Amino acid sequence: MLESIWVIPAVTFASFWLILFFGKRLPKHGAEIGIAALGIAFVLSCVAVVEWNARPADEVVEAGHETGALEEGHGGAEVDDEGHALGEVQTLALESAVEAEGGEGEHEAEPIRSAVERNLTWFSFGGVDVTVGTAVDGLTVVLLFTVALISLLVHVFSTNYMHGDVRFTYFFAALSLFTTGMLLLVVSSSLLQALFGWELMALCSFMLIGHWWEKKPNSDAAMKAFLTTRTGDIGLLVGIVIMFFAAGQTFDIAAINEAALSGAMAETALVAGAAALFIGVIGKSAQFPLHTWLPDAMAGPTPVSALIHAATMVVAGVYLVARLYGVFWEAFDIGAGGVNPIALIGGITILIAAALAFVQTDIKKVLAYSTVSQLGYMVMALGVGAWTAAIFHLFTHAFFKGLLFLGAGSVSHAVHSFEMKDDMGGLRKFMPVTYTTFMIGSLALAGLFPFAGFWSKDEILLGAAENGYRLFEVVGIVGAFMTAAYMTRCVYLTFFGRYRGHGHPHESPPAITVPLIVLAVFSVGAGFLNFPGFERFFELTENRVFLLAGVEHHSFEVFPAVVSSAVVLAGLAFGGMLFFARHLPRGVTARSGAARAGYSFLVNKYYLDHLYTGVVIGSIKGGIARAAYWINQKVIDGVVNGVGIASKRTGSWVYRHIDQQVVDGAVNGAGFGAEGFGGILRTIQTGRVQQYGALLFGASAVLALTLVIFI
Amino acid sequence: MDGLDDIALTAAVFLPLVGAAAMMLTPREHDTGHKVIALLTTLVTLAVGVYLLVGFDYGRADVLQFDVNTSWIDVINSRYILGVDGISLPLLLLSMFVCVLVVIYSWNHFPEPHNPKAFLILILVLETGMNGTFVAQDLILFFVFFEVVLLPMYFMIGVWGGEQRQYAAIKFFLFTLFGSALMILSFLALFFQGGQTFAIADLVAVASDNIPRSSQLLIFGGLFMGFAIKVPMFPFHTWLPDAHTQAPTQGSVILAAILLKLGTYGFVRIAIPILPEAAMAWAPWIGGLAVIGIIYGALGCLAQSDMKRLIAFSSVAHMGYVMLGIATLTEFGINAAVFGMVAHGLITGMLFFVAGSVKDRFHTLELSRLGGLLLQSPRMGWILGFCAMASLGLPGLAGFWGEFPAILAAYNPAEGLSEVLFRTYMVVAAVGTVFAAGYLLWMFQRTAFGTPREEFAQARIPGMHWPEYVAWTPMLILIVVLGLFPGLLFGLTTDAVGGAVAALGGGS
Amino acid sequence: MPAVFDAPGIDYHAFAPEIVLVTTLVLLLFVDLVFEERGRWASSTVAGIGLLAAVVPVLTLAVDGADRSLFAGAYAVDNFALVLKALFLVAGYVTVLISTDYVAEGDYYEGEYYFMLVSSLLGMTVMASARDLVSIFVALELLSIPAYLLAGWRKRDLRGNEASLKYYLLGVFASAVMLYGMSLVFGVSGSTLLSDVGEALSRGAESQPLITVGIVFIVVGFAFKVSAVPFHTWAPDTYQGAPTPITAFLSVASKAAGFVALVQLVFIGFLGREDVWAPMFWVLTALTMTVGNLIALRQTNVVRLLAYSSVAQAGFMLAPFAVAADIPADRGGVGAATGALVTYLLIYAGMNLGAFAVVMAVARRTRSAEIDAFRGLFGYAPALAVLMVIFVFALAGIPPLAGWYAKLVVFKTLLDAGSVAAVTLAVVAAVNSVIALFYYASVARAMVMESPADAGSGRVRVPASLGAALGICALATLAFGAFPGLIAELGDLALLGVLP
Amino acid sequence: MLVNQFLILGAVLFCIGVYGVLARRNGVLVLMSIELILNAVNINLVALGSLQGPEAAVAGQVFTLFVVTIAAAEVGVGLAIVLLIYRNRASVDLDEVDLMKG
Repeated sequence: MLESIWVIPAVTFASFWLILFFGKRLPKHGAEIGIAALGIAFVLSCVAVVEWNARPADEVVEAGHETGALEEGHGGAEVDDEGHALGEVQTLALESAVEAEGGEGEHEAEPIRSAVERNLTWFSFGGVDVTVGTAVDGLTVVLLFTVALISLLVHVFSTNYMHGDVRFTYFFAALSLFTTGMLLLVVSSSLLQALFGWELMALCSFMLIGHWWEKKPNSDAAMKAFLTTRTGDIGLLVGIVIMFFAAGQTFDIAAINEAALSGAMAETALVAGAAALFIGVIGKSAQFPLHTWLPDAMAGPTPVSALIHAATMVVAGVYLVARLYGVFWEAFDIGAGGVNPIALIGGITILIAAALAFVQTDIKKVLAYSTVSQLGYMVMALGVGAWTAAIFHLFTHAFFKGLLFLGAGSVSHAVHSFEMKDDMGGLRKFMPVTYTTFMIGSLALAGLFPFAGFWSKDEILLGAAENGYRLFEVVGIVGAFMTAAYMTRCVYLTFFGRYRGHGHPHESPPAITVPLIVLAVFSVGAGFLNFPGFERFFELTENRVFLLAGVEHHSFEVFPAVVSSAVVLAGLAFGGMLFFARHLPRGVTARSGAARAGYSFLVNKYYLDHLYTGVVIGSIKGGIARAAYWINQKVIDGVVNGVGIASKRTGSWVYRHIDQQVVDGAVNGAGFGAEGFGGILRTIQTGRVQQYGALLFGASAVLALTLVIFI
Repeated sequence: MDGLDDIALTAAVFLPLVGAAAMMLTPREHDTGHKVIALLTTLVTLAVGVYLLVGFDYGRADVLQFDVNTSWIDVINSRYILGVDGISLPLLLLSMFVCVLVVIYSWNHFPEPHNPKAFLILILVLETGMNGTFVAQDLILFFVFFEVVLLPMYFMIGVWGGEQRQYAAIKFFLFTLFGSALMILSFLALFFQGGQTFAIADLVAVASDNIPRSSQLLIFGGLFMGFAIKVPMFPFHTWLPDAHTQAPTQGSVILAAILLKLGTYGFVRIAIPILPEAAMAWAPWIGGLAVIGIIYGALGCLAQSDMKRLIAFSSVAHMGYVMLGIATLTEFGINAAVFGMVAHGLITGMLFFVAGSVKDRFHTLELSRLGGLLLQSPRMGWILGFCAMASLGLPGLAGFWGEFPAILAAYNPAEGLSEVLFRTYMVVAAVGTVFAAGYLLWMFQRTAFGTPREEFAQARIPGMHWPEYVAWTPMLILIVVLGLFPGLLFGLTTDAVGGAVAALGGGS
Repeated sequence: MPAVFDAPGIDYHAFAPEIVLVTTLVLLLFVDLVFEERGRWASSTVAGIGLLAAVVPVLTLAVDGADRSLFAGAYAVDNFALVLKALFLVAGYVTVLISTDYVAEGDYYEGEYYFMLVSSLLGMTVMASARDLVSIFVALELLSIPAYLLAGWRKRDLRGNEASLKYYLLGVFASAVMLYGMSLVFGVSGSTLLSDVGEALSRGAESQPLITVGIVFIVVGFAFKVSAVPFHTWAPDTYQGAPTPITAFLSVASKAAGFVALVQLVFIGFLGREDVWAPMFWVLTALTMTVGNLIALRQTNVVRLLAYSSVAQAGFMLAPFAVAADIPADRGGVGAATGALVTYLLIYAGMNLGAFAVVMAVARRTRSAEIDAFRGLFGYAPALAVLMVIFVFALAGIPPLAGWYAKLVVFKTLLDAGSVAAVTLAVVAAVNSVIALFYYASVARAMVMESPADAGSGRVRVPASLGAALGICALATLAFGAFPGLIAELGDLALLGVLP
Repeated sequence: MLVNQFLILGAVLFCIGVYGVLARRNGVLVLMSIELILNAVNINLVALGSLQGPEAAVAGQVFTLFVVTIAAAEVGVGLAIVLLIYRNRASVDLDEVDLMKG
């Protein structure tokens, strides 16, 4: 399976065409094809995971930069089969080698599984063979699993959610293609090929966000998404080009990582390339300041949002950084600690996005900003060298964010709106399943023990702390606090209080609830994959690159975990206080434990309450967040849109004044000039024969004279 | 099959004329008769092209094949030399291919004043000119074919065009003629300084050694004018939007798909191999104009209110990428350029086809009046979207391979060219891709998305007719196929380009 | 000392073409005399046959190939002479063809018409062989005087009179000036034989002013004939006023005769003195092309437009003279220039006659030569329109129509010389060829892209002879365009024979 | 020495003739002025011819004869044309003959 991993994207791609051509004629209008395809893809990915898990560690990598000694060890490992035994042998051999070099004592060689590569020449051009192929390692299989699962559930969900839509069939085709894009990106062994998946997703996001294109706002949102990410792609293109040459004319990702780590790349090229690539990441993963397209992307159908946010599109950026970690590690010297662009961007994103999530009234917008903020976590994690943590968070986040979006979908399915303030409230009575699952998702997102989010977030904070990024640890903690708070608000507005909408909301049918339940299970369980002592996830994803780079993996520690949990609880309490406590007279306390906690907290420390409400709330809820939002909409978004408008204006100006008048004018002018001159010359032709004669003789006389004089 | 090989190219070039002659003898009334003759002629010509494709020895793509070499004008030692190599073959086929489709499309799309006879005859004459240009291996012969296309296109625009047709037609004519006047001067200068021969191969061999650098620069300047106007490069582009906008659909398609390529082909086939030194000296300027063209064309697009004019300006931008690739003087760059030519031919050709059909249905191309095409003619709408995506260089479609490799090549141009400068060009070009996305999607949104304007809300818009299906499907398929398997084309060009670049003393 | 008179031996074969022409003249007189009115049809036929008959000896002489020289070199029959004679005769024949119906339908004297035409042609054929100041002068007058009369053939038409008068006065004035120049040159060299003149002039450093003035005046005399700016002023008016066939005749044959004379005078007589004529021709060339083209831009009458276009074309034909001296001998020297000129003349004859033929055909219906009269021609007479398109774009020099090759050889000559002056001239010529396109295209535009001025447009009836003329011209234009080799050979052959 | 005087005479005649051609309005007088130019030519031919020795002298005189003869023919034609003009517009004023211009 690992060798022929290409089958997985192939399946979904096939389903795209099948749906496109035959979908309409089928009883379920093509949905069945999509689901079947994704089902197959999911099963295959599971197989892949299992196989990878079963794969013996056949390669020995000595952590740290000196790769000289390990090369022959590595070479030896290839021929031999029985990985573990060999691993130890190598270890011994290497320790001696290490001692010989001295100094690098603290790293020890580790046996790991080598990636399964399969390449064939795509085309050769300018004397370079461009290969196309697949490379499978832990990272790949994890993502395959996640993407396939989420996408499958989204498909199932959509069968009901999109039922009766004008372009139902077409919607499923697009979903399949979207998934294909992500899968292709994940399995690619070469950057060029990855670019295909990358842009394929851009295309599909355009199609899906603009799914209801009859309304201009939707198509605007679609264009905004496409253009913003495309802007990032400037960086990506340039970055790929630079990498191509810096790594000796190859697009192969492994080769590029090697080149970067072995110091074969020129420093400038490396930094420039990495920076350029990271711009691409900023665009795709909606990092500050190119994040503004993501909330607008909510114009698309909810399942699409779920897919985009949970499993595809936005995580592509994070994946790219993880994939090319060698490059970024070297370029930004991540090992050194302190501050670096990636961590910085990530950090900023966490905070601004979280702040923005406070003031949204559209439930999807809240989730959208929370996604941005969570992506911030992942990017920051990569920035602080917590590679495993980043991937782990990507993994867990996929489940609970998918869950939350589908939950939101389920809610809107019931109330036909996304407005929490106007059309929701008190829904937990009407839709228990949705309510429960949504709660689980929220808590997971907030990172409360023992939900999945807790483990991954904790690992990130830990990594930041251990690798000398204290600042970002703090950022992370603050972020955690805010997350907890705004999620509480969201949950409250949706499910508590009295129902403010119209009609009678009802629980959604199984097609919708089942996916919710599945995801809920994962949101609870996924975290235990890195349970202290039993770190399957780490072992699974451990790969050559970050070992070479000497990335540290830090396993669970109690104290930070307690701290962060405390912060989260504080956040929840704070949120509860804001939203539940206010309804004290109507006796919320009776209904909600969380509220009771918050309430008692309030009663006991009333003056604090005054302080909070007056200052903290006022500032956060009222001031800072709104300010942030204002800045976001007016300044950053304004810039993004402004660029569009500006360039359009420039266009028309240049066209009207330069092109039509100067450039073209010159040409036409010459024409008229010639004619005018002709007109003047015509006056020679007076029609008087003797003037002709005079001209004749005069001319000859002049000619004769000049020549006589000058010769 | 030696005999056949010898006449193959001659047939490829002159069969259309035979068809045209046949049509001249057919009385004007027999519309279908004319259509059939034209179609058969183009098909037979294409068959010859296929024969060439099959018989072509891909191992030796860098040498001329099917070559013919007989005396023509002994007095000036200009000979009738034809031949195809990896660079000309794809373009030759493109030209044959597009002509067939154009004839098919014409089946029920004759612009006013109808007169299929004259219209189709012009197309056939055009085909002769275009095919000839791509296979001519003698400067004078090249020049003749290069010019043969002018008259038919002049009349096609001037007779079957839009309101401004006469202005557009004469503008096109004068611009190109100006360029070719200087071009022929350069050809003659090459003749005298390059050893009294017009044969391109011989000139490639001797010219660069015999000709002093100073006059090389001048001669290249002349060639540059000739080709750059045809491409067209900024600032010689102003004939293009008028010509495209005013020309009938078929005219625009041929213009975009093939005529523009004559210029770029001229650079690759003649200017650079014969005068490598001068090319080196000129390359920075060419590259500069190319990237200016990319941005400038994009800005021009954003300013347009007319769909067709927008597409026309997009050609300026896209040819900018082609020229940038050429300007790098590297194998990467020139391969990219050739691919770019073909890709742009297919994609922009398609865009013009669609624009034409839209005009047929709505009798306007004003973006402000269009909208909701997806509702009224979904298939056409999606095809338009597809072409827009292809045109903005979406990976997996042909356009990408004209764009990305050009950017790639600009990162390290041939030795002797300033890396800093070209890397700047690279970034600008990369920015251009966003602009491209911008105007194309904007155009697509305006025309296809939303709901129809009230003036057309009730109008019954006919779906696509069979000629449209027949004419478009092959192009669409080719766009995808080339996008997924660029090797098909790169495999042809890469050796030939290698040969051409070798003249530069090794590029990349 | 008394010179002993010994009768020169006459080579009748060499004279055959002229003899045939003279016979034709006599026949014409006879025909006109014998069957007055009934002979209307006859005279044109006689003239036509006579001209074709005169081609035969030209061919035999060509086959024979030897250069012949009579009267101590005053009269030479070499390839140059033969090619040109052939050109004159064929051009004359085409003129007869296009005249036939035109003259027959107007109530003009026919016998005299053809008589004049043929005698003018006789003058031209003589001119082709004249290598002596006197014979050149005689030939010039012989071809001019009938032309003056032909120009005013439409006696009652004021424009006709005016055309004739202007042509006559200026022509005579110009030839008077030329004669004065000849007298000076003769004075310096003491011989009328061009070859002697050549030696004498290249020797005679003293009396430089006389030589200069002499050369200038002589060149002016013929610059007038070829309507080079600023001696072109008569051409438009005369062309417009004269009967269209005569206009065609003047613009092709008579112009060619002028160039023939120039070739002989400049390349034999003044060979040593390029310091005088090279700059002069440079100026004339540049002026002629540019002014001709620019004024042509503003014309609304097709005949007048063609008149100016022929002025501009003359500029191209003058170009070889401007640079002939710079062409290295190993590349043919002045021979190359001659070749280019002859090639141009041959091609130009075909396309220009054709253009005028179409004008006549159209005028038969519209009774006008204004451009507006041509509007929508493609609508009701597609064949004529296509032919006109072919001719005008051939004149513009668009491949694959013959004109391109004519332009090419001129460019080639210019770059062959390679001097700065030459290259500059080449660029000027290039720009001019673009300007020229504009007005040529305007004719095509009117015919093809615009709708007829008057709605009811019946077909145009093209009489047989006119059709034949059109056919010949079109064939030549297309064939020479596709296979310029044919014409190029001739042009290349047409070198001045070695002189005793 | 002697020759120069003939030359000058010729030149003078030539100039007078040219003046006449350009200045006189009457067609007939213009024709006569042209005759003057031709006579200037004749004088030159004869004088310069004799200067260059007997051969040239003969040649010059022969040339002169040709000029004289042809001049006669020219004038004949010229008068015919002027007459024609007179018939049609009852005037021989050349300035009135300007239907065609530009």
